[in-house]
Amino acid sequence: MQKEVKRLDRVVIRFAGDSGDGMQLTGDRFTSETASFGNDLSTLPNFPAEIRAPAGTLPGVSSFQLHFADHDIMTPGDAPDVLVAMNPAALRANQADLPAGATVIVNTDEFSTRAIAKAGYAANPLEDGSLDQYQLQAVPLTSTTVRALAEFDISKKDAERAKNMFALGLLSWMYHRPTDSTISFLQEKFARKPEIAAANVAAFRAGYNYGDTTEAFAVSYEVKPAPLPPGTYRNISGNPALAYGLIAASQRSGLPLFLGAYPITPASDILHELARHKRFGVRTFQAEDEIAGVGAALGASFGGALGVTTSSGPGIALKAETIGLAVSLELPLVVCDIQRGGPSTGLPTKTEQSDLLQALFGRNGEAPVPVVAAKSPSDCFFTAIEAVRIALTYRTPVVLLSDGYLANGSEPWQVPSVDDLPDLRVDFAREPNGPDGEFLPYLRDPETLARPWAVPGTPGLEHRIGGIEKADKTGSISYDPDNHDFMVRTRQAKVDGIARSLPPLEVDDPTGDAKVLVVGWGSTYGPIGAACRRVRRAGLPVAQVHLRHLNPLPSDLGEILHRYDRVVVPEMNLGQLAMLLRARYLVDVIGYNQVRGLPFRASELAEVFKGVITGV
Amino acid sequence: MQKEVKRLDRVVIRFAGDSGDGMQLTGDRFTSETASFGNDLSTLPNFPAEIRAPAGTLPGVSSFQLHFADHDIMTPGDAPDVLVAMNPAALRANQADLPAGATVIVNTDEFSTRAIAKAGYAANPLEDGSLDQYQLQAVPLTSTTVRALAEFDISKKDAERAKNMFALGLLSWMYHRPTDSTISFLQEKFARKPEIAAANVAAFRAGYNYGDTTEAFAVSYEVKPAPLPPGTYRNISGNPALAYGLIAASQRSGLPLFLGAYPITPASDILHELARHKRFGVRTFQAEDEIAGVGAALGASFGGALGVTTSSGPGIALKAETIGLAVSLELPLVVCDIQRGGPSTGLPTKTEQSDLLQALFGRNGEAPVPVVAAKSPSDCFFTAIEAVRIALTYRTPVVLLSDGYLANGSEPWQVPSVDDLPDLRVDFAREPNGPDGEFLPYLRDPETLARPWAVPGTPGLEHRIGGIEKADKTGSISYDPDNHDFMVRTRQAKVDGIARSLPPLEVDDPTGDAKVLVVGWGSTYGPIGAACRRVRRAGLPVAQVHLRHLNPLPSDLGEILHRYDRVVVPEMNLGQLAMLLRARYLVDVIGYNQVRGLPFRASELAEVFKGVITGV
Amino acid sequence: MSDLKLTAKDFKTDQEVRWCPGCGDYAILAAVQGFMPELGVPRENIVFISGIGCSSRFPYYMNTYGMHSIHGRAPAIATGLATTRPDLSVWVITGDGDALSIGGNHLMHALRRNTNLKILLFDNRIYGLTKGQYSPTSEIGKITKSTPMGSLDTPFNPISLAIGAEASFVARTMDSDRKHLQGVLRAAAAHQGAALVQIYQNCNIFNDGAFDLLKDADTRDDWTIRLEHGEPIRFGRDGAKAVVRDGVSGGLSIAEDVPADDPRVVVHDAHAADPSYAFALSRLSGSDLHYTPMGVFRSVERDTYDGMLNEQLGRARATAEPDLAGLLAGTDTWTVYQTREP
Amino acid sequence: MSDLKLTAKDFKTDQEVRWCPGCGDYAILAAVQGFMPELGVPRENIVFISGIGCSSRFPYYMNTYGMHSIHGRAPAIATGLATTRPDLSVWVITGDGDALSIGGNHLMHALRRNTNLKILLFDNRIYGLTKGQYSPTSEIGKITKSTPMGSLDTPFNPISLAIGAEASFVARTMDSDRKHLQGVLRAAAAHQGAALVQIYQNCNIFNDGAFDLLKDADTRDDWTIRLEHGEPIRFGRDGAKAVVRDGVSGGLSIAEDVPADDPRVVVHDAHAADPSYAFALSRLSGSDLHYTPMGVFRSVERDTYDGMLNEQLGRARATAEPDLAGLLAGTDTWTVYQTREP
Ligand SMILES: Cc1ncc(C[n+]2csc(CCOP(=O)(O)OP(=O)(O)O)c2C)c(N)n1
Ligand SMILES: Cc1ncc(C[n+]2csc(CCOP(=O)(O)OP(=O)(O)O)c2C)c(N)n1
Ligand code: SF4
Ligand code: SF4
Ligand SMILES: [Mg+2]
Ligand SMILES: [Mg+2]
Repeated sequence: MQKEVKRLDRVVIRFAGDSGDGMQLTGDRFTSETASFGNDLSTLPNFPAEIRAPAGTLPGVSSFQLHFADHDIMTPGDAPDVLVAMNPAALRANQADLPAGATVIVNTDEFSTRAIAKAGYAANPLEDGSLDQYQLQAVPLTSTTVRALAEFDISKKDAERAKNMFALGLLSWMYHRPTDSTISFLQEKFARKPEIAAANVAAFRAGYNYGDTTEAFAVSYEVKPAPLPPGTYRNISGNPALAYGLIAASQRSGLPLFLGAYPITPASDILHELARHKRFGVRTFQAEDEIAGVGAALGASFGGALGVTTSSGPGIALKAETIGLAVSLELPLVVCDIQRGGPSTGLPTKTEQSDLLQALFGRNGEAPVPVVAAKSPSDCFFTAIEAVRIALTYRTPVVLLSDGYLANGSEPWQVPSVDDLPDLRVDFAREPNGPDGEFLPYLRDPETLARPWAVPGTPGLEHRIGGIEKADKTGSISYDPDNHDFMVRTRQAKVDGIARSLPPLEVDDPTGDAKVLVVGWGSTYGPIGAACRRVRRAGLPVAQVHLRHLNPLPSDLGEILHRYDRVVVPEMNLGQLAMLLRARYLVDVIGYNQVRGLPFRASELAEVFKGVITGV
Repeated sequence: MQKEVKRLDRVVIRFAGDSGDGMQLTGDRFTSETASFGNDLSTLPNFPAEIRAPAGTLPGVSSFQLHFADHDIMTPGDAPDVLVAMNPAALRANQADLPAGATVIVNTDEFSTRAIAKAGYAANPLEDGSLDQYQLQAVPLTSTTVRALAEFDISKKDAERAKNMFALGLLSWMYHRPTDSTISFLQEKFARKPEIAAANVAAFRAGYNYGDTTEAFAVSYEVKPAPLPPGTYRNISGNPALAYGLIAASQRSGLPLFLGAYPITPASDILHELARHKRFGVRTFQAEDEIAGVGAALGASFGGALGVTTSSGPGIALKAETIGLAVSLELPLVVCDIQRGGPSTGLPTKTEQSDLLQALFGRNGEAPVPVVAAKSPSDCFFTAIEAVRIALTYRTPVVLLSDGYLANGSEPWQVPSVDDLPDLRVDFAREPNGPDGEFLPYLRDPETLARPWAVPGTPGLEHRIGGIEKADKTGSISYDPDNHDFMVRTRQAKVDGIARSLPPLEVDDPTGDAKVLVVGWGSTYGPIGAACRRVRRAGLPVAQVHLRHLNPLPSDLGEILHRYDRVVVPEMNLGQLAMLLRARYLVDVIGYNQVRGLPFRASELAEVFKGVITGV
Repeated sequence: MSDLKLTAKDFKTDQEVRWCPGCGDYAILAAVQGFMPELGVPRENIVFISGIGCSSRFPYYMNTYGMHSIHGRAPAIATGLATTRPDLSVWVITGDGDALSIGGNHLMHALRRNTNLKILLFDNRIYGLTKGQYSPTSEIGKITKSTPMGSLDTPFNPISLAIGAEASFVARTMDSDRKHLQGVLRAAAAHQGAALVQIYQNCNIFNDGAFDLLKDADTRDDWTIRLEHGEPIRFGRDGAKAVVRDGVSGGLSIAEDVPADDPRVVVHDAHAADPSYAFALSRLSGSDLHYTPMGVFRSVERDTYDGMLNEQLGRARATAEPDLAGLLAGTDTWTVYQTREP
Repeated sequence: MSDLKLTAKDFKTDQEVRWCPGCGDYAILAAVQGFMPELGVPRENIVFISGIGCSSRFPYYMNTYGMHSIHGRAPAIATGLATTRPDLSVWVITGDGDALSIGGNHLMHALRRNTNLKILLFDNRIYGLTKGQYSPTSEIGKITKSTPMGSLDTPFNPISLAIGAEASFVARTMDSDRKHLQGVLRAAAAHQGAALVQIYQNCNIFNDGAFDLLKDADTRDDWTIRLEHGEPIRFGRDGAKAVVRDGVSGGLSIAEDVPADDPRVVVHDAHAADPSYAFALSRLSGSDLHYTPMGVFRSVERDTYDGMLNEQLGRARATAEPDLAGLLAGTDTWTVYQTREP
């Protein structure tokens, strides 16, 4: 029978199931099918801190949300149009986010009375009418999958495991996704177990055909490719993008990359990714703790390498003292903080922006450190390169802020050409620079105030540096009061001076008559941008500026802030950037804050902005 | 012959010599003679980070400055009226601070050509007229001392060592100091070596008589006691005062005091002092590092003790993660940061105020911590008690900020009566508090938002707490977005609410018509106060307010700031409080900053204030 | 010994256990809950303190006082508690990463100080909670997410390390061997001072089967050396293998087909004052588990840190009553009588 | 071996040395400066990295590259340097507090990893720079500023600790014995991998005479056991004392008046694969220094961390040239040709 095909401009799908159901994998596959099809997309993985919280429980639910469209989009979507729920818990945990009319595909095999109770339902939601407002698609995913794999000689467990591929197949049919990439992916993944590979491919195909043949699925949907600027694209999430940025910076600077890191969610994947690229001369060192990780990176920098350390909030706190040493030694060092929910262990797998002030002030003494932040998954690549540029040019530790949402979320990325990447080559000191032919390790470049980088192995430049206050120029230990005052101010001036190397800010104020400016930083870029679009579509003018540099702040920011009647600063914290802006520019900025471990919803922000605009 | 006696209202004396010359001891003795005589006084010890930097070198010079008067004074004095220089290096290192007309007493025995050259003098300063503007008293201190001790059967080395007591005797004569306390002190100190004791006493007496009999010393000076309010007084410096404050708080709360600490300058003496008072049930634990120190203190608090940790900037940085845990556990904990010059190892023996922002923001996530600061050596006592009050009442870690100047500087202190000290008793949880007879460890006191403190050993209240985000009331692990937002805001509200328990600020504005307000915190209290007096003496009105509470800021501060045309904030950092005030109150405060490792000079501040006032 | 009539059930909490199905931690939890009643200590006087890691979730599942602290710091936190509260039974739960990587220093110092702590080290030779990086006990050459070409560091032997750190009690046991595990817990609990118990634990997600050699019925007996104080160290299916001392080198080694009366067979002495013997025992097994001694390697009595500290407090108090007023006044006071002079 | 014609003077800096007059650090500095020319390494390829402490000021006085870092972290910092720069000779200078208290974990891990570092631990059994608190090597009961009633913690035996941490090279020497010190430095420098050298150092201000028993002419020979690989371990004024092995316990002990041909006398084997022997040697002396072995306890060859890592880099490179463009594109790309549709 010929089925109806509807055309849509955008769809939000959420896959939800047990931690053990492979929802993240399913989402990843659907994402790359969607990417290669040419839609614009944005994803939001969301999983518990436990590895496999017990099956069927609410805490065990893992989900993956994907937003794809025929036009460019900025967020993973506020609410799912389609929810795939592999069990009662998955349904219950996500139901609240469902708008009326949404499609709900449930795996009926898992709706046993026990499972329903375990999820905390009083009655069976499939029968008590509590889902009436949705389009319910009840599919016995498990049993159908097992039946489909009858002739394969694999365990029942393995057959059942393949149900996520069945679901993937079904949705691939519903949305006309290309299937080849998934099939070859499965063959590769299970290369060592051909039978399993074949079974998963079969399950995937079975799901596809199930949609094609079952009455219940009367309609399929088409979402045309998005008209992105021409070029070669790939899908990428923040952590690999950051890792690639570091490798690229290493290649463009000609310095070997050394990563000193201790595993921590959500930063570990950067270590994992870099460990796979030794061919690029990348050395990864899994240290005994975060202090050793940053210490080793600093030692590598002393030796002329590009020293990098990666962690998340709690680990960054531990690195504080060593970052202070780097400030005093004035050596290049890149410290990546993939922020997560705090305080303390907090919410390890959730996102947050609450380490900004720690990055700026989390050290003893006056220890200024430049801070940059990435605004989207792919932007992690360019932000890493910018962090390296600053570290190498100014001989300073730099903090790069990303977060759990950027780390795991993904988006299409127009692959840059290597030649367009900045030239980051540095000049090591080779000759004595002192008036009497001696070497002065703290004689500064008049423009950047950077000190010479003289690496061991350079004859005639033997010198000693340390964390005790140093005399100007010579770097010898000095307790002189005026010298200390001078050195403290000079280190500050060096960091402040970085602002001179920054491009003018891009203020997005299409109509030019906006009275309200929204200022953001980091991963709120997507939701803020999407919200501004909504506001403008509603006929209200609003301006947006997004900061990549948090320290120093761009020179033109003050003037821009004063141009507007109201400044709104949405942050996933209690108002950290807002505080900095108020202190620096004495502007009465309005903070809009949420600390929910999740990205902002564009719709919600739009309402907030409208409120402020109409309030002016 | 009858010698002339001049009356003075105030004198500033500086003892300077090698690290090995016992200048700190000499200064301490002169101080307690002066204290017991009843003058008001203020002292400033100043020594290198090395234990005994090589004799005769500039880096090796150690000095002790004492300011005493017949009226109440607030600082150790800007410039010495009298310098005692035990060798050429001591003279050279301190000469710059000497006003014309000052008296300079030098130990001529140490002015060998070698010593003079070692100090970096081209020619002998005693002969080349470079000291003409001073009243030079050339005394062969060493040889005279040795001769005076001829009949003692002690080594030449020991005899020479006594020269500092000779000098002390001489100055005791010059300023009519009572001598008994020093004599009994020496007898005690060398109790095990009676010969040495006798020799030192003899040297001390010899110095005294030397002044009395030598032509060269024609005049002696009298500085009458200061009319302090009636009461019992003692001299005290900041570290012991802080230690006593903690012991007093332990006694008044009935909780055993546990100190977990790792030695670090200038905080170590608190550990040393507390270790001597086990009789008060004080447990001191010298940990393997700062992290273990604060961890053990937190563990002790969990068990119902008063957990305290003490350190300085670099150590506080290491404690950051654990302080964050304490924020999440909501247990009482007192963290004392005796600030020193930074960043990194910085200037270990010098003073600075540059850890304020670290105290406020040096942790991952939104981790608010109350911060209090002491304003004078004796105020460390009361600040410690206030820190404990906040920690116990609100079940929160509290950071207490002192600094190297307060730690080692001293002043007379009217000993408080124990009964006047606040009652700090706490109620441990004894009963389940839940609706169904269960115990809810995060069910809060509606007034303070403090959670119950249920200590192990209490039947029926067994519970688990941890650093992962907790569900409201139950404290069970929760990844719920709204709960997290609620808990983050609640922890913040708890700390903000402390402001309600604070007394109104005391604004010192005698004439009531000041247009300029000076706001300070910590050890700048003395210099700022002295400077304000000078300004007022010069006929210019100025107001002063000094903050003990840096977080939360007192509720009435904003209104006070807005009352004045200009607000000046002098800090021994690059403007940390200034930033907080600007951000919070949008007041364009003027920061006056010095980072020299030394307290402000009152005269200098006075000029700054005058400039602002006349500029209004 | 207990007249509290507590049962394992009394030590279960309402929290649902969030380990992966099949995780060795479940068996350890059950064994510990089963053992607790024997302690004869009321629940309110028992405290479990852990760091971070899958294993460190343990305290949430014990119906006692508990703290799930931060990564690697549990021994330090527990030291502060045990020192101020000698009346409590304080247990530390930690993992191979928590205890030996980030927390190595605290562990070492806790052992040398001999504070009264029972430290249970869940050794699965992997970082579980962070999804499978190699740990300080992972065998060299291990392929993990962070070591795609194989790990390079020689692993620690936690028993050797502890003995080198002056530990007074060191033992090893197995998650799945409940009887043996509880026997070791019994010995640890009876020990006055710091006790380190290494528990081999299977992480069936990231390092499955790591200890199968010592679990599978057909290899177990040949590779496991069970240590019983005072007993000759014989093992193997038919007890034909034994630990013998090489007369020349003095080192310990394994001998096959050892006659019943062979004098070379070592008689296990857990109380030997010289730790060299226990150290030598610990070297019988490498990370390949070939010949793995199980049981109490070393158990010697030594004054505890908390005991000695509290004794010092008592002595200080005995010399004189605390006098706060006297402390504040000190010895060098003066009195001001008159107020402002004319 | 050196054809660089360097002398001790070449390794002196213009910085005036700021240790207390009489400090043992002076002797060590002189000995190291005297030894350096032997290394045969140009000054620019030598790096000294220290933590914080009196001892840690050392790098300022060596005319090489140097870093005076932060407390306890030198081994970690040096690991990063040595791993990226195998061409350098990297030396770590540390103290008993720096290395064993705050820095204990980094030291242990550096030793097990066997990165090519030479670690000189200046052990004065006290915290010098902070003016005299007890340290992890201070004898129990020590009265210091922080322990007025005596310290309570059992001290570490750094040699035992290092061996328990899988160290491949462990030695002990004395500040004042220049010849012996330089001999040990020679052995450490020749060793491929991490070398820990404990140097007894006198702090004449806060712990004066701590090692006099091993220095004074009239006690020295009776209490010092000099270890020479391959030599029977005999000592004492007349060489009548010896280290013997107890046939029964297998432990090592001291025997007096040992006949020349006594078979029980142990022949020192620094290269023994089993560390049990070196560990047993380390237990001959307690903190009372009674019978203190001096020299190289253990020296065994093992792959170094830096060597293996750089070998992995080489292998990775051998399989294929680095291709940045290829890395960025990855395997899953698509191309957009047309621009905006109508
Ligand atoms: C300061 C800090 N660093 C890193 C982490 C991340 N982290 C959590 S658990 C863990 C290691 C877990 O391994 P293990 O101790 O062996 O416990 P297991 O999960 O295997 O039981 C790490 C690295 C953290 N939570 N905190
Ligand atoms: C993070 C930190 N904690 C504490 C200190 C203070 N501190 C400096 S050196 C030192 C110990 C010195 O003892 P040791 O390592 O034995 O060196 P020594 O002075 O005896 O040579 C301490 C505690 C510091 N500088 N930094
Ligand atoms: S990851 Fe491993 S250790 Fe952690 S719960 Fe799962 S099975 Fe257990
Ligand atoms: S304090 Fe001791 S270790 Fe430090 S320099 Fe002086 S003598 Fe040497
Ligand atoms: Mg583990
Ligand atoms: Mg020392």
